[in-house]
Amino acid sequence: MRIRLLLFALYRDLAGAGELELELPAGATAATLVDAVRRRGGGLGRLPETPVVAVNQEYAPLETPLREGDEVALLPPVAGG
Amino acid sequence: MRIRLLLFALYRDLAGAGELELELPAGATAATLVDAVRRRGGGLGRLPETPVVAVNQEYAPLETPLREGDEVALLPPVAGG
Amino acid sequence: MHVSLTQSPIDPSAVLELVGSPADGAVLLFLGTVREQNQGQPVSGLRYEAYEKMAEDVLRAIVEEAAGKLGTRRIAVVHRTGELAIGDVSVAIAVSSPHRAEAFDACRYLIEELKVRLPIWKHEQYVDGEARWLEGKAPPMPQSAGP
Amino acid sequence: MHVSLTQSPIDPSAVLELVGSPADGAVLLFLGTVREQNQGQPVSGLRYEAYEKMAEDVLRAIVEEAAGKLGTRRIAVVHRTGELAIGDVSVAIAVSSPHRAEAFDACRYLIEELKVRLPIWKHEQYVDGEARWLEGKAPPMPQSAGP
Repeated sequence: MRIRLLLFALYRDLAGAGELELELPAGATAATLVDAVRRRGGGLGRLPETPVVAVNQEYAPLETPLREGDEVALLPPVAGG
Repeated sequence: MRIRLLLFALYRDLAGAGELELELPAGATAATLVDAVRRRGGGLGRLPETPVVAVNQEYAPLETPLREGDEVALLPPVAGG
Repeated sequence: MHVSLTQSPIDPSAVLELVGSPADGAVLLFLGTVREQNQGQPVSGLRYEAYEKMAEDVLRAIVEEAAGKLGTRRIAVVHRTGELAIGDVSVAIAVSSPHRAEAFDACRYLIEELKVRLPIWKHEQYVDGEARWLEGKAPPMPQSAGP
Repeated sequence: MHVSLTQSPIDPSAVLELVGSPADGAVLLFLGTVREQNQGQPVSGLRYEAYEKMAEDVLRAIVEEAAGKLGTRRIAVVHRTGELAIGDVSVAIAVSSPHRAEAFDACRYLIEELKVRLPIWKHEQYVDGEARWLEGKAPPMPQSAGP
């Protein structure tokens, strides 16, 4: 299935891109996605093993199953206010 | 000794005046003044026995000795803000 | 540091401008406003009467105490006196500080202390024609120095 | 109730005007502002980046929670994004309520929650030419629903 991945702030700098399209196997979870992204290596190899994840603009546990067309974001620790 | 007495809000309404000149004996305290004022009767007879007192613009206990020319104020419970 | 009593309407922006500094990360503004009812009774307006000379001294003392908590002297307090209408600002308190925890603590301290210590009285007029002095709070009295 | 992100400078008066009611006796405005230094290092400016679509949803959820504490929905939160200069307002939070205790509690809740949950990141530029993403806070994660 096809997933839209968004990367912000420090993670975007590591990736060199704010948005990636990923192809993941059926049954993939957010954890599968994080593993796949870290295995790409380069800056993305420096992503933490358990980054904060949002699926379709909501914080979601790493066990969350993904579906075709989901928007997944990897979020560094936040610093608004 | 001569004392300037100020009355505010409800107490001024009771007195029918916001300011009185009082002649008190030497050695008088704020308590002496309150007694003297209550004995005048009329609305002032309805003053509480231990009103809040300020002497020269500072909250002061009833035992405070008074001096010639002091400004004494009788203050109803306050309600600013 | 600024304290004043005023008979004119209070402009919140003007009070905000009395505080703030490039060293500060947090600004807090509290406004007390005249409510349209009090304990269910519709209010038409009110009047604040102050013992002005003393009120400014007391306010200055409270602000000094709050400055200790705040860690800065960037505090402004303006209290209205005279006739007010519904919605009018009766008191404005602005503080600014490097950090927000101190700003919240100092602002809260200022309004709570001011309400029990400031020699100001509130005369409420009601829609039904009644009017009365609000039941206030007895200020904490200083202890006698003793013999 | 109003929530927004904006690239334009925040006008505190405009945010104040989004709340307030003749039913209310207390209005509280919190402003976060850009400090001239961070942990001793002189700052020249900063940039906020947001996951905008998500940030507005999260903000709306936090405001709904705060409305429960406040007892009114008279809450406005505006967060700035993009490039900011020293002294600029980064976030403005206004609440109004019949009574002040609730206003303080709700305002404090809003800023504390927003700081740990809002998907916004701060990139600080320093006078010495350095620049970096601020160490942020990990948002509290929802529990997995389980099998």
